Amino acid sequence: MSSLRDLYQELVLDHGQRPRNKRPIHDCSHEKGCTHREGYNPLCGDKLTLYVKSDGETLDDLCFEGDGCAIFTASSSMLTEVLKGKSVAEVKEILGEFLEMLTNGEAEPDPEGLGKLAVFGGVKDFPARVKCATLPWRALEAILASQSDDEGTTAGAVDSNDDQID
Amino acid sequence: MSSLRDLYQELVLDHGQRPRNKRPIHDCSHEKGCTHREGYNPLCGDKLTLYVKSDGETLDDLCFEGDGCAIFTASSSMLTEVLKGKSVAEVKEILGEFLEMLTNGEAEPDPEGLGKLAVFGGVKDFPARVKCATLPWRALEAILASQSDDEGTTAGAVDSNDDQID
Amino acid sequence: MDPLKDVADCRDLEFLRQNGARADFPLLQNEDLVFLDSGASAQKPQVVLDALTDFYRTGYANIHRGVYRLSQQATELYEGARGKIQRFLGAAESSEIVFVRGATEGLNLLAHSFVRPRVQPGDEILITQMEHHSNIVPWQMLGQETGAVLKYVPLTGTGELDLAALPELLTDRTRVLAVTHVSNALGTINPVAEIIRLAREKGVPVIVDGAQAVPHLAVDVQALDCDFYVFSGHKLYGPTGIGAVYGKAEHWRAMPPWQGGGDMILSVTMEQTTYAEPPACFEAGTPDIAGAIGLGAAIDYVQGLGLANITAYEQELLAAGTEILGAVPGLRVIGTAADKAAVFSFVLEGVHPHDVGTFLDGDNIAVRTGHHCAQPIMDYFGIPATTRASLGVYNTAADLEALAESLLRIRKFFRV
Amino acid sequence: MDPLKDVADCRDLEFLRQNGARADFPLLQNEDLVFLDSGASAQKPQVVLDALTDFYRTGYANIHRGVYRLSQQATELYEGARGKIQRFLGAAESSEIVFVRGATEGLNLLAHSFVRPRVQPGDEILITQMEHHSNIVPWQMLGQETGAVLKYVPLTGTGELDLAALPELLTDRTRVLAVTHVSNALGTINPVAEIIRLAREKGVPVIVDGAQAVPHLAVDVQALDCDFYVFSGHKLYGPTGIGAVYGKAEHWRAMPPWQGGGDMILSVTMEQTTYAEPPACFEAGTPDIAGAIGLGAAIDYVQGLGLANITAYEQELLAAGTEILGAVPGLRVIGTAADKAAVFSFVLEGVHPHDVGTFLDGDNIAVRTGHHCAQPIMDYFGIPATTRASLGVYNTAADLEALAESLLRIRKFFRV
Ligand SMILES: Cc1ncc(COP(=O)(O)O)c(C=O)c1O
Ligand SMILES: Cc1ncc(COP(=O)(O)O)c(C=O)c1O
Ligand code: FES
Ligand code: FES
Repeated sequence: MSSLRDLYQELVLDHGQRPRNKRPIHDCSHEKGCTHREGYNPLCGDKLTLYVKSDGETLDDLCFEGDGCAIFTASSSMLTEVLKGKSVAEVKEILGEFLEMLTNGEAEPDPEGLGKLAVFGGVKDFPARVKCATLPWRALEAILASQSDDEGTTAGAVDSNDDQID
Repeated sequence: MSSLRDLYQELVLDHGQRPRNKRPIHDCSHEKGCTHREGYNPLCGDKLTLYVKSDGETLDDLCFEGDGCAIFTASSSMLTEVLKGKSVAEVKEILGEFLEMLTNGEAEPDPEGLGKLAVFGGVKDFPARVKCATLPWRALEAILASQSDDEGTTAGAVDSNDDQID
Repeated sequence: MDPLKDVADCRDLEFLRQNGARADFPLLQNEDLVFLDSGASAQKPQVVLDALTDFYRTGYANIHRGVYRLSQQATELYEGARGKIQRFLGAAESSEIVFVRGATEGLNLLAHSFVRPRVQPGDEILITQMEHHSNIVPWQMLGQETGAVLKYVPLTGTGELDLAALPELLTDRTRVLAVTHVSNALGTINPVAEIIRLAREKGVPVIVDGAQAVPHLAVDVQALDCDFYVFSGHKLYGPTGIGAVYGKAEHWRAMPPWQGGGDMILSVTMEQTTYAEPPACFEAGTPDIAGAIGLGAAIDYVQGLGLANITAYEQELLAAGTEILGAVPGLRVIGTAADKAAVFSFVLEGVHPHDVGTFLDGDNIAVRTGHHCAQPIMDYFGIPATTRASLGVYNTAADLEALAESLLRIRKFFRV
Repeated sequence: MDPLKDVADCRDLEFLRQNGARADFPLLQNEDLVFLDSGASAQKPQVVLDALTDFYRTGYANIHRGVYRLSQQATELYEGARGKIQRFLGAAESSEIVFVRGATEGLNLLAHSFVRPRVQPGDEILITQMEHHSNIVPWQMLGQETGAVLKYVPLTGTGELDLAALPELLTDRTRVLAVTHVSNALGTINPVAEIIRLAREKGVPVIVDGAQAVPHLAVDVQALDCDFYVFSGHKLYGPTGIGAVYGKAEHWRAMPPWQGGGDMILSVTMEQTTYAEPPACFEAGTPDIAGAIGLGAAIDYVQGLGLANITAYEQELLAAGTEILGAVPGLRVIGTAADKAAVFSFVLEGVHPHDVGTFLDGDNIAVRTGHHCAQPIMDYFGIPATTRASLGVYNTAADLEALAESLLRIRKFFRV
């Protein structure tokens, strides 16, 4: 077992305790270029709502609401911070790498591409906590998918049920 | 385990192979002083019909129909033979003793009272076969009960489900 | 040879006070492990494992219809286990005991075979806000199917049932009351005798979910006068896959079967089926024969310790733990009923229960974190989850001290 | 040390031809016992017992919701067993496998969750006259509840299905066909691939009861293209209390759950429940965790022998036994299909099957006597019962010779 320090690195503790961009966007609607999506972790009952403002090219603003564990909070916070201002293409790449790092049992994480998000690499060794880290990313994935479908704001929630390392 | 010879005593083999009184009473009805009852052994699917003619005091005629194992056939055959001509009171006593011998784990059989029916004493050591021996007796029990209720011919069947030595 | 066999024979409260019954449990010979998750499932004593392997090694056969001795002996062992459960629960007859996979299957069986035929649209099924999902979801499903309405006895701030609300909730449309004997999430021991008396006055039958009670308290179903009582073997130091439902004979006799198959029939033709008598007609197919025998051994085991001793010992642990955990700053126990089992459900200010759980695991302390399959309780207390330490006969005050020390380190680690 | 560990490692057909796999089975170290009742339930190899006790001794915890390692490891073992079943049956995904108590519960689950929502009064459920009661009674019950009509594919004199009758029986009202892969009472191996093809043409989904098939033949559910496949662990050298249902993912996803409880939900409020994804939503409550792990070990065991070797060896026993029993005067084998498993169901002229069974037991030969939970077959052949010798990997031709000799003595004893 990896040590708890690998799981709760300084950055995680910091963002877990003082999350950035933890606020709602009240008038989030398709017309205003805003999409939001709920995420739910059935293992613990924690919920989040992720808000993304985008012109279809760049993610101009990201923020979230919801209370959960330190890993969930840190992951949500760092997601919003790191991705703000990035292009949709860049975001998709980071998203893919992040999920790969946490859910592919074999893959060697490639911390270079992920920058400071690589602090979540240690979560893989704590299978019960993988969903905590992936939850906001699954919500983001759903938002991006709905935008390529050009559906705009979508109802429904995602759960990160699939994020299991066997 | 008792030997098979205790179970299949000469008399049992004989009655099993050449059953006495194996015939139906075709016009069996209350008016004619005749009662019949079916018995069913769910363990094997064997069925019997027992017919009793009685004036309420004495059992004037007993016979049976149905195919089953040697023990079932011998028990049915000997029942009809031994009880014919006996008073209802005598029959009830024998019935009680017979069932006691086979179903009461503790009781020491009292072969005296049962006469040649005591050959079935060995069945007790073969729990899976107890129902074979008791089946016609349970049918008789039901007939006697229905007669004391003065209900006459009754429908329905008995099964000797309760005859289990634990 | 085997260190486990050296256990003292004198099994009384003093015996438990020495070191719990830890020596009886092979898995707990790992001395580093502090196991505080018996509410989810208990560890197994060697005698239960022996019962399983002895059966498979020397007495195994399918039951009921075998004419050969091995099968008859297996049948006797299986039916003997039913008899043990009968005596354990104080039931009148062994045929009042039906084997099921566990409490969940038992409650589903009752929903289907006992309650479903009794409810009409608008009828009421009464449960409580303290139930495990297994005693909620079957009733919600039945309600959806039949139009019956699900009502809840509310909670109080201490995690007890608000019994003042009960009389009004027992209406002339109430068809059944299903209530847990002991809450898995809070430890609350409900006054089921009293509840049953109130329900009885209104003619409402009562199903008691005893999953969390039988490992900790002596139960007498005839004294309680409940209609049904369900429990799981795996929480009672028995194997997984087996549990039992007690029901009054008159109910079983009047109930339609649920699952169909072998061993529950008297005869089958292509046109129709005649069912066997209870309990057989409620046990379709080959049952978990070894599981039943293992559960019988588990019952022998707890009776060897003595339910009264177990209760007394665990109450001492509850008192000790309340003090020990009381010394941890920022710790709030959820569920502070006057009458409760040795369960500590708590939140630690500033640290999410799952972070607590992961950290405790790092210290080899096994607790459960989450909603404990009792989300309505969490909703009531306005929290998503708790950390729960639930105790069994093998625990000691030292386990609770280890827990408290680890919690203090957690506060440091997370800087609260 | 342990004589059982000395077994040769080279496990091929030659290995089986030496002395069967008897050495692997603790109970069969009793050399006097001739065990010929594997159709009712198979004996257990040491490796299965080890899997159970190892789990309880070193890895036991409840699964799914635990944040601590013991619980996660238990979850991995449990889900690992699911994966073994997936590969054993050739399923596409492990989530297509649902754990149940056994074939009976599996068929009841399908009756409730798959078929019930599809049938209207007058619709038809097609089974065969060769089914075990577990594949008859659930459909009779469903028919009574819904007004659906139960139809039967008839038998032929050799105990095969009359396939000529099948096309007409598959009408546009047929909602499902449920058929056994191998008959427990006769040994007949049904041409299920062919049957499924015919049903598929009419758009009728097919449920295969594989309880008597998986111990004897390699099964590939994707090659068969069946919709569901059910089996019991205890007949496959695994523990009691566990079995599995394979179903196509698209079916599971569209089916409502059956039993409600813990672990099958995403969230529960007092008002409503959101269910988890398959397979979780079909596994309410704590499952038989140890049983699943034991079943996984049993699958490893038979795969270690090799299904092809098992089939080949048992077919040799079938041929040998047909000859050996053919020499017993007055013996008539019931069920003489061209393609059959190593099962001998027979009647002995002049001696009732139960007298045969009791006598054989006196010679320490364990057979089953009766209707084998398949009364419609008995009705077809106009007999109340048969004596059945059903074989497993541990049997040898010597067992069949012992049987034949005892049968000759029976004829003398009963003077026929
Ligand atoms: C109070 C209560 N009821 C029912 C259950 C369900 O038991 P099982 O999962 O063994 O079916 C549990 C198990 O956690 C419980 O605590
Ligand atoms: C063909 C067949 N189907 C179903 C079953 C039922 O299996 P179980 O009793 O394990 O549920 C059996 C068991 O005898 C069988 O032989
Ligand atoms: S524990 Fe709920 S998201 Fe981490
Ligand atoms: S075997 Fe059927 S009555 Fe004896």
